[in-house]
Amino acid sequence: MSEADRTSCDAAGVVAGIRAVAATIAEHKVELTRLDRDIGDGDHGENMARGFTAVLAKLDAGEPDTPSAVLKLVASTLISTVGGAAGPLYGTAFLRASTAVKEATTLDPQAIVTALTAGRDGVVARGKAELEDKTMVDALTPAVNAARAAADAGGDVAAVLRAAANDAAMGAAATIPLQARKGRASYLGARSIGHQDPGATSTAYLLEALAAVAEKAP
Amino acid sequence: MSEADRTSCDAAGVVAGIRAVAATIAEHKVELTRLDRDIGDGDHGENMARGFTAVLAKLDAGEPDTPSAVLKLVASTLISTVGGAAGPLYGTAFLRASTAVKEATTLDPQAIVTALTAGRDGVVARGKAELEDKTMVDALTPAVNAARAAADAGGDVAAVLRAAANDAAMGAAATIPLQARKGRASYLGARSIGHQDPGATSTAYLLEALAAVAEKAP
Amino acid sequence: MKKIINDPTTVVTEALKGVALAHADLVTVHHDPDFITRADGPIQGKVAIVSGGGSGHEPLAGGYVGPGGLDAAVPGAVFTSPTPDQILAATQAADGGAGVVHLVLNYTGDILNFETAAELADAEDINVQAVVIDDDVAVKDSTWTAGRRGVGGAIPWYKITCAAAARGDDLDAVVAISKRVVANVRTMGMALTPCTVPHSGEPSFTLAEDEMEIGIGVHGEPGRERTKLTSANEIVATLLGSVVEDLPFERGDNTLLFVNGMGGTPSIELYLAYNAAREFLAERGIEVTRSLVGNYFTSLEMQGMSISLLKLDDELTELWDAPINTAAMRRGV
Amino acid sequence: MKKIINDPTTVVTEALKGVALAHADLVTVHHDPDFITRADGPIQGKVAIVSGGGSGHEPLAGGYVGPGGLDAAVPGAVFTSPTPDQILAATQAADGGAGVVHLVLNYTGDILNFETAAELADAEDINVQAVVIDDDVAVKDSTWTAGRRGVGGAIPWYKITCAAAARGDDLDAVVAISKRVVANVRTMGMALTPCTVPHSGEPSFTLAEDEMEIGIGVHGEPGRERTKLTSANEIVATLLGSVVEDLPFERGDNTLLFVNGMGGTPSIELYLAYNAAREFLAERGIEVTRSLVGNYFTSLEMQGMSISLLKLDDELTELWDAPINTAAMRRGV
Ligand SMILES: Nc1ncnc2c1ncn2[C@@H]1O[C@H](COP(=O)(O)OP(=O)(O)O)[C@@H](O)[C@H]1O
Ligand SMILES: Nc1ncnc2c1ncn2[C@@H]1O[C@H](COP(=O)(O)OP(=O)(O)O)[C@@H](O)[C@H]1O
Ligand SMILES: [Mg+2]
Ligand SMILES: [Mg+2]
Ligand SMILES: [Mg+2]
Ligand SMILES: [Mg+2]
Repeated sequence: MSEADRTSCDAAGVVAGIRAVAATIAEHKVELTRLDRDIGDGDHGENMARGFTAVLAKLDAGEPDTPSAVLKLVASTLISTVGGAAGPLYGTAFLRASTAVKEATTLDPQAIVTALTAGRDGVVARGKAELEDKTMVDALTPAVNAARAAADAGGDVAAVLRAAANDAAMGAAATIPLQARKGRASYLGARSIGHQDPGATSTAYLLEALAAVAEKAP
Repeated sequence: MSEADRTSCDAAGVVAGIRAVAATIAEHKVELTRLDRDIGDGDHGENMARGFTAVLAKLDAGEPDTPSAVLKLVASTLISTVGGAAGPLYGTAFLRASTAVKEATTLDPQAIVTALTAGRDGVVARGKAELEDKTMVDALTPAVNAARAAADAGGDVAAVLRAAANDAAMGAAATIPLQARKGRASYLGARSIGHQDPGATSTAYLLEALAAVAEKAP
Repeated sequence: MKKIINDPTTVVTEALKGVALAHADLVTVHHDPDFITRADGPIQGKVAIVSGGGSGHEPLAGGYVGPGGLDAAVPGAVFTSPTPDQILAATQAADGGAGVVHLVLNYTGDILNFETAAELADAEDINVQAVVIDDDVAVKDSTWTAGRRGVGGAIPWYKITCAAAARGDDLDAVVAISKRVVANVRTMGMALTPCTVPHSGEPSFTLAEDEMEIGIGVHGEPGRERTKLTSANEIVATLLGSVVEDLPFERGDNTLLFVNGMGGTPSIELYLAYNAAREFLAERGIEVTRSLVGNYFTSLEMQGMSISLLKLDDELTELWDAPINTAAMRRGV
Repeated sequence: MKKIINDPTTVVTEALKGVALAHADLVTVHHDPDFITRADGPIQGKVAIVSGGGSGHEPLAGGYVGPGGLDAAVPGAVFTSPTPDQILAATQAADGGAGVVHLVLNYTGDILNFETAAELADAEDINVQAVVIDDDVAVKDSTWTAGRRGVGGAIPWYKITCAAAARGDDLDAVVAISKRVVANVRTMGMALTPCTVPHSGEPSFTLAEDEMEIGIGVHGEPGRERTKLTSANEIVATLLGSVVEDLPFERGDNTLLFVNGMGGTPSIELYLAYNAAREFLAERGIEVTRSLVGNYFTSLEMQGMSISLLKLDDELTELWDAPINTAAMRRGV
């Protein structure tokens, strides 16, 4: 099997997911940059697109053969090409996810929850953001919780990722009324209110792409 | 007599004329600067206004008692405060005019023609501009010619200055279709065509102010 | 977007090539990963100083590489902190065996990327210590923000930290001096116009013809408040008022006054503002014993300025006066 | 008009006060009439070098006053040449008994005012010789114009002329060197945006978002032609193409390449353009042996650049390399 399916996902499936993520990020590059211009420095879309373009190039040069190795490739590529706050944070997330599923040749729903949780924990460990600080954590934490609930309820891979994606999107939208307390947007104080956090938004797009790929799998 | 009259003009009359010039220049400062912005560097109005403001201050501190001394005061003040091309050119004009009427206690129509001619010759000597080079010479030379004709025809002071002012104004307007060959506007080549020369315009305003004062004299 | 560029994605690379060609006597530019080192480095036995950050702040940081200045600088993409592999490579290239100081400006991205690089350098047995500057009084320093930004104060901080290393101080001593500068410098900035990041193509914010932004950062982030454009004297009073009050600076203090242009401000305005700043400080009895005026830490073509004040003691003054030979700052050599 | 100023009529005076306070070690600023002299001058027995022009071109000319640089600079109102009494006072203050060279940029106003000042100085028994620079290839040099303008080439011209005086050349020798620079330097400029003279309050011209002005002068005068904004490589080819063809510069020539910012251009763009210029010259076999990149002769906040090329021989190179200690240029001291 070379695609994610409903009960588990192998290395090729993870690659397909990452390719979809790259496409989504490219598609939303301008929007992410615009969001970052409102409350940051206007580079988030460009940073993420640069990173995932590099990831695609690496994958084209040779696809690793375990899910963990794919995630590690993504991690190291993002760390060395994205820069800014998002580079080390997403890099750490993928690195921790990779480590968390090190032995698995395919990822079942529980493994996906494990990977997501480890990724979120990595972001929190590096960035020290709490919920409602108006960061990507506000998309990641609802996503992790929803994924766990879906997996515990017996959901398949697609169901788990769908739950994660939906709640990430809600989490991203819910950053709008918040005042930023971490990252560049925090400099704005109350003026950060009324804008959606770019990092939370890219997290939501990323999970949406993974969910969509999983749903399309046979 | 403390004002210009119809047959001659004493020191006080020259002072009255210069004060009127200062007022006119101040009034047209923005317009002169705008003309200079089109084909120069946008400072002619400011330069002239700075100079004549300084002249007023000098006159307030004490009015010289011969026409020549008044003209010399104007010359040295313009030279030391205007800068740019206009400063030395107008300065030289007033200096040569002053020298040309050195002995006179009042200026009759022929003396006025002598002063105007000397002033124009001074500008040409310093700036080397020929007619139709699109400079103040294009206002000065018609003014000198008209003044001479008026004086030769027996015109009084007011008539001489009126003739000079009218032809200076026509000369200034006639610079519009010309291509500049001297001064900053010459850098523009053919793009200087279609704009009125700022220096010719200030010359026309200057003579208009003198004529108006002479006409109002009893 | 009006810029003298060929392609928004290659601006930094092409500019780095220009730097390499224009300053071959002072610096060596490395590519993939990108970093800049002293042409005569590494200096064995000297503590090496490495800094960096997003591009677009030129001459920061490559313009300060050279004898008496930085040993290496790491340019990120425009307004984006550099990546750990760049920082690691620069750290390795600069290391002269006496340890390396990372001078990090306080932005989440810079902190995270330099942290990762330091861990990696540690694994290579390079002794790295980081010092972080956060001199921007426009930002509230509290647990509820990412902390104050590192802004204009970075220039005297670079100069003095590097001079300590150049005179032979060991790693701990250099770090101590560096932290003393951080403790004694404060800055606040303002902008008349925004700037446009090349790949974005849109201004970072918009300001009406009669508006200015007070408390601006150096990345085109909007500032603390938007107000009507006022006179130079009032702007200076707003910026310096916050700066003086914060440390606080007091009557009789000796200081370095630094009026920094944001890239698009003509120096006639900077000197005019400097004059206003001197009057402001003179009224308060604060002595200005050293000065710097110019575009030293910029935000692309942004028009505006920041004012920094550094409390000087004899040692900091001596280190400020010490020789430096770099593209952007040169004296005594 | 967005500027950090108090009053359009006092901009130059206030900025001069700032210069005096910021650079008291290098220069003395005199008022009424306004001029700037070396703090350690006049230097007895040395040929004195005096230059000046309108303000708004900072660091020209006051930023080049100091040891190895000018003995005096005379700032006019913004974009307006100084008056003869200013120039005379500066000439008298700079004179060290070995004669004075007036370095005059070719503009009608500057020529006329410096001419008058030289006559007045002559009457005071000061031996003054004027050298005029007219390096701007954008202007047709013919009897039908005021001649070419003096633009960016003035910077290497200042440096080299002043170095000749500093090494002890007599008046004739200094003048000869100075004229050799004029004969060997050519420049052309362009602008992306206009600038606004403070007292005028209006931009000197307007350019659409996709337009640039080629052959611009340094006073906000419109240029030779208005074209669509193109790439840095194409802009450089247009400017340098005209420059190289004019002298002409030839394969094997050693040159100084100077990329000058108009005041509002960030240095990342200047270095990018410098890189493009190096490629352009390399293709033609023209060697670049010395370089200068930065905002050295500006037009207020105008965005744009000029490119100058100076053909170097050994002596000019040595004089370029000689020490100078001024606010805007410093090396070897
Ligand atoms: N301390 C943090 N913890 C978690 N996420 C953060 C933190 N700081 C910033 N972020 C996220 O990073 C995003 C900005 O990323 P990006 O624009 O690429 O980097 P930079 O802010 O350095 O320009 C923010 O929208 C936010 O979601
Ligand atoms: N060589 C010249 N001879 C006569 N008049 C000249 C000459 N050059 C310039 N002018 C006049 O000077 C005017 C410009 O004056 P002004 O703007 O004050 O000086 P600048 O050109 O130095 O900025 C021009 O409009 C023109 O009439
Ligand atoms: Mg950002
Ligand atoms: Mg003018
Ligand atoms: Mg960034
Ligand atoms: Mg002028």
